[in-house]
Amino acid sequence: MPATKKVHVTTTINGEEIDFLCEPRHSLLEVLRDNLGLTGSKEGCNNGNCGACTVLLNGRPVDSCLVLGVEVEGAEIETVEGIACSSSLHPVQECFLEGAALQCGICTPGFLVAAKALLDKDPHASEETIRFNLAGNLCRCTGYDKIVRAVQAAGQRMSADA
Amino acid sequence: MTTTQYRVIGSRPVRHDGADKVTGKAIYTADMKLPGMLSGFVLRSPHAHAKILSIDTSEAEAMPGVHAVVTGADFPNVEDKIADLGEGSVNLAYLSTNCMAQKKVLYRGHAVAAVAATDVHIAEEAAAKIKVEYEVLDSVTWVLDAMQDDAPLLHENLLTDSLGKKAETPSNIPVHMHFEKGDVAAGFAEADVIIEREFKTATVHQGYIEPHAVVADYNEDGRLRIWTATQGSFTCRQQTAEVLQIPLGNVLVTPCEIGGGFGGKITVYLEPTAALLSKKSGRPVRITMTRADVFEASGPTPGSYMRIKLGAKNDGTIVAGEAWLAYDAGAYPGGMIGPGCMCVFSCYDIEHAVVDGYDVCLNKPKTSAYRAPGATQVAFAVEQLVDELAEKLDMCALEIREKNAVKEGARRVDGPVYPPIGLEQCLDALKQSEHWNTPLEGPHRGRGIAAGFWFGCGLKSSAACTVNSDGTINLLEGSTDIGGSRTSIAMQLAEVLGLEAEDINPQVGDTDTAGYTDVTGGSRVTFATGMAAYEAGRDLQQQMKTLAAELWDCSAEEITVNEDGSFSGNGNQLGFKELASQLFAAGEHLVGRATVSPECPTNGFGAHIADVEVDPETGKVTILRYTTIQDAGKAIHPSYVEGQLQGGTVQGIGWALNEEYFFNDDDTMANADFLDYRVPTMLDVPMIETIIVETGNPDHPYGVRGVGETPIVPPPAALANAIYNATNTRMTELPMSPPKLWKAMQSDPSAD
Amino acid sequence: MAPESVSEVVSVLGEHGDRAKLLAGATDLLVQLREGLREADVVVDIKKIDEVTSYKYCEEDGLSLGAAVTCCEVYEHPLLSRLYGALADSTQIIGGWQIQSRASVGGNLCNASPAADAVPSLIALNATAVIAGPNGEHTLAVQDFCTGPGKNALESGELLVSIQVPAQCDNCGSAYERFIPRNEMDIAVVGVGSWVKLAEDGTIADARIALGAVAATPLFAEEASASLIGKQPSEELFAAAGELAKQIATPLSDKRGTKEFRTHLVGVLVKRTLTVAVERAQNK
Amino acid sequence: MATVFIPSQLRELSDGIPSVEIDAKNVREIVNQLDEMFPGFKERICLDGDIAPSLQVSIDNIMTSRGMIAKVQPHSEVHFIPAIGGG
Repeated sequence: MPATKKVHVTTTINGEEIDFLCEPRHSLLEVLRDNLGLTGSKEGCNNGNCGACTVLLNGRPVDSCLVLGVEVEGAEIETVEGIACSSSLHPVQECFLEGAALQCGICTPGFLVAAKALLDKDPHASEETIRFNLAGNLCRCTGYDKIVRAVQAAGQRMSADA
Repeated sequence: MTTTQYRVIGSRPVRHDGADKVTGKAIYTADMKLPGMLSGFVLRSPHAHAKILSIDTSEAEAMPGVHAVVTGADFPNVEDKIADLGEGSVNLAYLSTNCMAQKKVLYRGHAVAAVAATDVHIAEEAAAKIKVEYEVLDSVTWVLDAMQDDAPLLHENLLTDSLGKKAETPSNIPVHMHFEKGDVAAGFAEADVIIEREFKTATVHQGYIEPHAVVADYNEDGRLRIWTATQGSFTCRQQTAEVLQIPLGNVLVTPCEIGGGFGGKITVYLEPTAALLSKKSGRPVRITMTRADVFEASGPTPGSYMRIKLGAKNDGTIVAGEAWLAYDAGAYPGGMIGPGCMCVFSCYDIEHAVVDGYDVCLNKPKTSAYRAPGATQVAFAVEQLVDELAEKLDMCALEIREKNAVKEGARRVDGPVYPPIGLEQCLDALKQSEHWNTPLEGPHRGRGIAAGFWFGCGLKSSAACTVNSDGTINLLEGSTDIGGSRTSIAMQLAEVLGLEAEDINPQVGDTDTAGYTDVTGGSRVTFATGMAAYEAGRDLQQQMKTLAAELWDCSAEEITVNEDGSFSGNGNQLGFKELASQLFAAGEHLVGRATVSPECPTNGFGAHIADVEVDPETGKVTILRYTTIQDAGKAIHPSYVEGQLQGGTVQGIGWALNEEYFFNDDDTMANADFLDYRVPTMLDVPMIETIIVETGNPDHPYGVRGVGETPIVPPPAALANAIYNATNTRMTELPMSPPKLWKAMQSDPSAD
Repeated sequence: MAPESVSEVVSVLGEHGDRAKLLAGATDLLVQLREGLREADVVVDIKKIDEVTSYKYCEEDGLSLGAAVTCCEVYEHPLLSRLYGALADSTQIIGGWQIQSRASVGGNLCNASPAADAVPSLIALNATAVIAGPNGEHTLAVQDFCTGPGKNALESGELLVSIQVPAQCDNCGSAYERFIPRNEMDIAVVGVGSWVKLAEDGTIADARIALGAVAATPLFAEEASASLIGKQPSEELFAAAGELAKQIATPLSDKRGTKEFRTHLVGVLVKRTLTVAVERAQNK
Repeated sequence: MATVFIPSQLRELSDGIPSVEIDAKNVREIVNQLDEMFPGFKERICLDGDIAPSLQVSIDNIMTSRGMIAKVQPHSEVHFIPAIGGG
């Protein structure tokens, strides 16, 4: 896409109202990482096949590399940086750490965002449900075993805390 | 078997870098931002093989926002010099022209020019304006074709080397290897059953989720600073300095957090280019590869052709083996044929064996290591032949392996004799496992087993630990941490000092601050850098003994370091922290340090069990259950050992079932994305059960063996054996993807 | 730009012609723009237009599905997924969850990939495309909408507004299945959508079978569909329909499968989808 | 005496002999003696006066990177094998 004039966008990211200017061709992922310094969302493929850039857009998980920055006017966005509540980690983060569900950590932010979205909807998600819903997130280090277990453990912790 | 009780080793603390990695704070290379930083974009060859007739960069250079353009002409001329990279060596002329093509492009994706601009989109647009005139040449991507006399030659002056003897006419075969043990003809004459088969495996990629990335800042004073995703900062420094022909000391490499490597992030691809763009523009430059670049222009691991023959006596003894192996080197010499040859018969004690191996150049990206490089291909072949022998001899697949498994004293085909090793113990654990003892029932289902081996190397590592005034420790080491190694190293230091893992604050240093440390690869980090941390702890204890002697008014010899890390002498006893605090208060501050270079392979053996169900109508394989058994020597952090076993296994499963480089008719890659290069998703695999065998390695203070690589070796073979048991169809080609398995089932009259 | 009415879009399209591309979920378009497969000067976000982003269902007219309604919205809707089983099957497997949050059924259709997962289902369900353009609105059967790989019947200045899917009676059932090498995140090697309507005696009163990824466009398998009418459902009957369907398949060999394998899969999937469609019709 | 195995590709120099006993305290002495016994041996395995980087010396389970200066014990077993790394 050719460069054109920058567009002013107002949006809410992790509960905070944010303004930014971006070119129409810039993806939300580029805006988050380059304009806003939110580098927790990672670029693994830039075409929606790996899930490392997963963020929540109006509550739904999306690949932020396949969203244009200009599309999020008025939207609510949640990124990995917004998962922890002030000083304490979210159960899904705790369970990833306790369960050794990450190795290199590059896919972890995407998994955490998608897993949290799933558990918010269904804290008792079965192994099959977890595997189906998180199949859009690739991990090359762990073989997924410990990720599935960590998501299950986090679901239990969330329902116990609730 | 180690029986020592440890406090920290064997426990499962939360990793030290964990919080950063679950909150998005951890800084990977692509997250780096320096003031004034430009973005780079690399223009790559659209052809698999072509002469570069001319490059015109003028239009790109004139574009607003463009600050620098480089081509091969900007790279210094490096001779055919061999640089030793610690693990393996490299010809600098090849390394340099792989970073940036000079006269020819040898594969689609080969870099031909690069642009630095204020924005990556501008850099990309500018790159599109660079005019490169090519003369397209015939190309070749299948290893046997590339070996033909009339094959298109990649390197005009390449002469086959047969251990120091050069061939007279050029070819695409840089190396021929040959190993021989016993008398193979006599061995086969002795055999009652002989099986010979051909096997093929496709080119596969490590598939790390983080694309290669680098930030380079070439200062006006000639000092080059690099932040990068590398498995070895010192190796990266050396390669970069050599390619650019500048002194090592002028280069500082800071390893950022790294998003996977598996052997693919040892060779430099972008660093010299980014450095030259930075030098030309006077600004820091960041380059990240696209996913397509990663597939097309980094280093996948070899595809192969193998012809292997095994002979056994009626009692099941395998008496003779013969292997003829040809592995892709990719565009430049130096593939994985050496370890392929050395691993082909590594699990079995075969009296008479011969191996011939060929490294073969062809128009694919230069291959590089991938987890146990070269071993998975041969295991796919040999482990199936062992099953076939068992079937012919009416033996169980486990029984024939138990009978022939290598043990201490067995001689490898390349000569050396094994020290104490753990294959028998792994097979025993397999035999005792719940999985093996649970019958598999149902139609179209089958179970397969396979063994695997990887050497595991030692190499050089350094560690330094600074004691804080409260007795906690800052540990500085040089192993880039890809999978939690900071913690497994820190745990070994904590163990020796009588501290908790949390008392150690481990940090991966850069090349200016850390002592020389070889790559994070070869299954060596927990073993060798862990050993360095252990020795640094011992060094600290020695210093503390000397100082405590003054404090306690006795001689250092009178002071004992107890098993819990406390010090006692002359009626005094203090824990490590207490003594350290007192010493600090007394004006002493302590730094323990150690460098080690263990030279013994750690010999990692494993055995896997796979249960599959095959859809007879489509050839699709579903893995019902999978167990990975491996000798870890001693598991420092069991969760991360399990993680290595599970991760390696799933990569092996991907290699087995779906992963392959698919080439168009013009020899360009047709599937350079994660959509059609099919790594396993979460939905494609079951839980991976693990059994950690701990035989103890006499060459390590805690008995550690390297574990990272072996788990990728058995899966293709275990799955092939399982598929055979489910369908009666022998799969001799990887991947065993649905179209291939379906076709094989059609053409195999004995199939169900 | 993000216009707020269909007529506004039509005028933008009139102004920029082929250099304007419409964006709904962006999951195909952005990839194609990046890879240089499509080019655009203007990208028009149509998600601010009510007509395009909403859907309604009534028992008489069936489903009117705005072109930008996402996959998630379809399969998460209990009534829609019960009534339009094939469409629910399709929308649940287009990409992963992240893609389904954005990708729309209309986008899947307009992208006109021969392997599009939603299109065989729409053809099987006998859906119609509602198209707006400079000369007003008109309709076109979905089976005639795709004209070649990446090409559709939209004329310059036209856009797809919605898709009309006929009402489903209690004795109707439909299913979509594709074959892929993995279990998710793949493009169909072959995809088949089947729809059946059962008579009171359990015989098949009407049927529609559609095939994906075996020709330049998704295909309606007319002869195979007709062969089922008036017959009692059985494995043999379905297998025979599969054989007929194979006759119209003209697949290519590529990275996703060979011609031979794809042709074979048509038979397998016709049989499997008919089995599920009939089960669904029986159990409604 | 150390037992030194002749790589199979160099047995053309040793008349097929697979191994020899050599009295030596390091690899340099072994290589020099082998070169005397089998002229041309050194040229085949050395580069710029040291063991070629594509090779390493295995001495009793040690794969040494010390090349010519690596120590050899009286009953050591010595092999010249390809250098390997890992992933």
